[in-house]
Amino acid sequence: MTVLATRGLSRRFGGLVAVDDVSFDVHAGMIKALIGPNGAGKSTLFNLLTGFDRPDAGDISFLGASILGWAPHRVVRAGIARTFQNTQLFDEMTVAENVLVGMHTCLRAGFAEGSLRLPATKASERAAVEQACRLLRLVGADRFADSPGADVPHGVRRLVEIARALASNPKLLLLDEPAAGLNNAETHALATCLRRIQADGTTILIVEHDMGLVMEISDEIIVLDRGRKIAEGPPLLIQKDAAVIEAYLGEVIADA
Amino acid sequence: MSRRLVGTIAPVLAVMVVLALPLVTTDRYLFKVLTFVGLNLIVVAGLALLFGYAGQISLGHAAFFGIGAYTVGYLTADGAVPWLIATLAATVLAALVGFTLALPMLRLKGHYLGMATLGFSEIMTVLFVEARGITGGNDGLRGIPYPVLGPFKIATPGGVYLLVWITAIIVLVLAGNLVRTRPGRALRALHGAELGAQACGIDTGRLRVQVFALSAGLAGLAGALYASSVGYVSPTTFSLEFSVLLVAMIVLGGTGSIAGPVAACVGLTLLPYVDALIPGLPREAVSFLQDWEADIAGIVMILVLLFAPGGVAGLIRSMTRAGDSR
Amino acid sequence: MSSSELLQFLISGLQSGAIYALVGLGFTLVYASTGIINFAQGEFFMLGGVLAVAGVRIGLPLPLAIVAAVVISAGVGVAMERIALRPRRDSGALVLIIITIGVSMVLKSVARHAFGPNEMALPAFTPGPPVLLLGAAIDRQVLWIWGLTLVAVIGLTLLYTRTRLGRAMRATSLSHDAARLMGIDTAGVVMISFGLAAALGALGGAAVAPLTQTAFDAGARAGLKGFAAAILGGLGNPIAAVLGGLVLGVLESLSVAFISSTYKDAISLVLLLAVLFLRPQGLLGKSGREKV
Amino acid sequence: MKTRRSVLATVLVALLMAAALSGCSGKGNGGSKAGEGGDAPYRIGAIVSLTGSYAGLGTPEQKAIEMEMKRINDAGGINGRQVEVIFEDDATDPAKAQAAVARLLEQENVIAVIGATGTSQTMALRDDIDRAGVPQVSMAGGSVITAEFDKNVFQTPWPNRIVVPFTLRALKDRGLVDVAVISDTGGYGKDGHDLILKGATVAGVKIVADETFNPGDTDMTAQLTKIKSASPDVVLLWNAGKEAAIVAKNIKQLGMAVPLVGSPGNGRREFIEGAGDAADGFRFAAGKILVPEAYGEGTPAFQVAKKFIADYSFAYGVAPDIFAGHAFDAFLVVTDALRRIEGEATPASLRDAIEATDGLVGVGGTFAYSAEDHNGLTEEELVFYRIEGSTWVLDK
Repeated sequence: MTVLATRGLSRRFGGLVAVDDVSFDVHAGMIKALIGPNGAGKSTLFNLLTGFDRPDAGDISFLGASILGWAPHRVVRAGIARTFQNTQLFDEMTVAENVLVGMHTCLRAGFAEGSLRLPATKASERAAVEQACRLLRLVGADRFADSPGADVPHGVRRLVEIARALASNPKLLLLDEPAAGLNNAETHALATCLRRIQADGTTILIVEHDMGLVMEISDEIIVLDRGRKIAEGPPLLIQKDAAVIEAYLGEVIADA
Repeated sequence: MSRRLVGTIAPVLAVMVVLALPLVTTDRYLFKVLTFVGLNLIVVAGLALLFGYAGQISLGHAAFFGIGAYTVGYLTADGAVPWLIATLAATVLAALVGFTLALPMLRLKGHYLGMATLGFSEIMTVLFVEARGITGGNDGLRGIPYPVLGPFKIATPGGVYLLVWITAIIVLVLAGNLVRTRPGRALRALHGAELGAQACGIDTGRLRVQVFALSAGLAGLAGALYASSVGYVSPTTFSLEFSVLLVAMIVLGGTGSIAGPVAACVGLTLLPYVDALIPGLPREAVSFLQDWEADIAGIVMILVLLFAPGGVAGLIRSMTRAGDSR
Repeated sequence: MSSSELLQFLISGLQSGAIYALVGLGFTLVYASTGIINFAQGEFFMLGGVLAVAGVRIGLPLPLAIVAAVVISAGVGVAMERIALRPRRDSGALVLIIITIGVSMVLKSVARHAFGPNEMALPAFTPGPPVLLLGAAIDRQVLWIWGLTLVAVIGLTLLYTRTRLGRAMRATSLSHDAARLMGIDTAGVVMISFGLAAALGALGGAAVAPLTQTAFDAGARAGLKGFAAAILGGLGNPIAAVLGGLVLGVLESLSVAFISSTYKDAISLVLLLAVLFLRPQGLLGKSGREKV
Repeated sequence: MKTRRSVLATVLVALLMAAALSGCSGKGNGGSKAGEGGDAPYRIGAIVSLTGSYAGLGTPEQKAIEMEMKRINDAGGINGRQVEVIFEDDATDPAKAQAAVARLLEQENVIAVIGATGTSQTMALRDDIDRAGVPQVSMAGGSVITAEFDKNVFQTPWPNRIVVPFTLRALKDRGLVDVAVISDTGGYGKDGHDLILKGATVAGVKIVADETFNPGDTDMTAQLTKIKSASPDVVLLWNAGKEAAIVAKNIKQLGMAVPLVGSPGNGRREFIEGAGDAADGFRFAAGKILVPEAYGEGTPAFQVAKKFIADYSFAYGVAPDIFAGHAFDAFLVVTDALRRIEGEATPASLRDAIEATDGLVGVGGTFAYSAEDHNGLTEEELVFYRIEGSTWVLDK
């Protein structure tokens, strides 16, 4: 089953074409990676998919229905959650509260119920706190549950964002460079965690620079270069693709 | 004694002190001054949500206060409309105006939002003066009747004091509940990182409008109670200075807190009356305090923020943190 | 309406507008280097006026009294930054803004203690009959105000584009951290901006006093209009502040001419709100994230 | 942590309130004792605007009252008792004025209230004044104060409803029939403006232009350009603030040859200083205090005014303005009534005594209150002034 499909997606900023006629599908239950050199348009594509930006052309459909032009909060409600390359944690709230905010779409209480604190509200709040703790354990950030967001180390911020994104119970999870700033052991733990999320039935689309991690976990890879899709396929094929090697892998090797 | 126990007992105790005051004294002056405190508390509760939690500045809440006051003044004159209905109407009207204003203001941030709310407030001041058929113009509305609840006429400063404070306490309890549940978290998220909030499925635009309308409604409610308790409404009360003072209460109290602004509100509202509230001050000291009131208020504001940039709430937070580590 | 009348309305608008612009410039200067709105800016306008009058009263020649008023006000501005703001410069814009409100209350009140509650008059810089232009009359003092506004804009633009200090100020406005890394003394830049803003406000106050008289409470309204001017133009750019001020002044004057003098403030504010709703960053402002 | 925070805050609130409580009840008791003693001083409350926008009016008012209080007490007081005036600053805010009157009545047990400086502040006191039955003598000029009659409320300035018809008739007498009105949107200006429009036909003048400005405006050339195009015989200005000088200067700037006439609120030295030579020829109606000779030399009124001006100038180094005069009169009205009371002075007997005031010569005129008229002045007390050579002369 196709969870997410884009057709001819384009986005221009002035003269620069950031995303150029990109079409791809994400199938249910897979981990799909989106890679490409810096400035390839990966984050722009993420913004288009989640409603933070509007494409100039093309269509996005989620579970068969178009979500083109939807506001971000509607996209989340539909079942797509994301993290950011520059983490967007709520610094003045504790880590646990951050995850609770992620549950916004799953909880009901509005201004009236919240201020009256009816028994039903209290009960659902208690359940929500338990769920938040579970999610934090899942990503391995539970020991920071009571720290303010501002005090959390950089790598952990990404994990907390993952937990927060999971809190909305998404069918599709979009992760923007989750491994940046993690050491080897942490990256390994992240990989395990992502597999567990996948096993729970959540589809994942991931932007990542850590090729080791990408090759280890992804079922399929899309390669973007200067806004265009230059390759798509399973990791082994991508590794051998001449265009990819020229555009991207060479650069990585040069860097290393 | 456990902290939890203290946490329950202290507010209950404070509420009891507030409610028992009319049994201890009959001083009308004291009641009037404390009524002002209670009225400001109602506005501050809304502003703490809007500004302290959601980070949306408003330099125009005096205008909503005024809308509430004039609505009650106009409706209850000659007993045309029952007090309770008039008060509710005033609250709803202020909230509606806030709602309507918030829709186009959604796009504004920071100083620009400050200017827009300030501009709205100045426009309302012109209307308060010019719409003489409703507001009485510069002469104001006089003889606004005391609150009447069914068969009870609340016609003493003590009674009005109780009414206002009970309202304030209810509002504060509700606000305190709110910030600990889903909508309150959403407000704090909005302030913390707007992109993050949107990514959590929060409709930030709608939330902004909601909290603005809510805080405008609370300001309207306070204004309505002001009109009934003071009995006289005139345009000079709803000034920019009042709006600025309210914002100052939030910052001095500390953003992201209800308790802090409450303490700052009590302090700042009582400051001009301090000469009358301290027993046995010599006449010279009283006139000195009156003369230098603005200087003292300004210096207090500067000093508090110089030594406690997080306001009262920040101060208490750091005190408890120090206590915890010991 | 005859063309000379229309011209007179325009001149009238540009006259008030230039006053708003002078105060607005101070707002924008401080905003550019700190990202905060200095609510005490209006009080420097007041200080310039009352100090100049005080100088004349103790027998100083008018030019000297004005220079003294400007220098003292700049000193007050610098002192305000050093004493009340610098210790808290890392605390976020909000705290700083409320501190400036506190400073404004103190300055206004101290001025009342020092100079009394009554309005004070300052002699015109160059007395004489008004200058006639195509049938419209312009007070000589207004020419001074226009001249000062022009000099201030040109001076600030040159400062920003041609001098090291100006480049340092612009770098500071973009990012304090980056500026510090580039070896810029950001604390010094902020202090100089406050001094400059205070001096500019005071100069405006002294230039306006012969027209309107001045008093301890002249700052609040001037501050309000100047703030509106800076916002209308778009914060952070001297030309924008001047444009905002002039537009605001002309709007007011034209509402008197064509609609109603009673509602002129309301009309200009409604238009200001409309502009903000359409262009949330002001007429010349660049869209982008704000520091609050 | 959160509970701890709210605990501390609530305790803080409770403490502040407890302090307030002990403060007030303590003071309240002290006050009531002082009010009852046989030789204790008469306690009179005065609510003036010492800060805020009316600070320029309230300050001379306080000075005039303090000066007179000292004079009376030095001379042995009234009926052998000293007079004590308790001042409250209302900061030009009606709500503060109301709190202030509650304090004066509750804690200080005053037998009369002088004040307030402004009309809004005066009106805000009414409910408390009525409930306590304490007489109030206002120094504000708003017509509403005595037009909306209250048996406890008196007024010393000439309200607009007396001055406006007088001024309009003076215009008509001088052949200035086409009148352009310019007024501010404050209470005083608006009150005058309405009365001018209402009274024009009766007085036989025609309103050809009607413009306003806001207190604090810095330029009125736009309004005056409109007025100029209506070619009036006279511009009638109604306000009390510093903007008057701007209007005068703007008229001169625009080269308008039309005469400018103002209100009693313009009878201030600051206007002459501010307008400079543009003030020359400015005319306005006011009481005779500005040129006491108007009373006729040797008359009692002349002597009262002369003495007040001399005393005030001696005490404070500047000549009194009309606001100081209104305050002098308010204090005089109260102290004069106190002298006339036989037996124990109570608020009620004092009120009756004030209402019985008849032929009391103050600096603003000769006061004669009655059960219907609590303003007590007539047009007889007004004269028309012209500014000439930086001073006031009578305009016959």
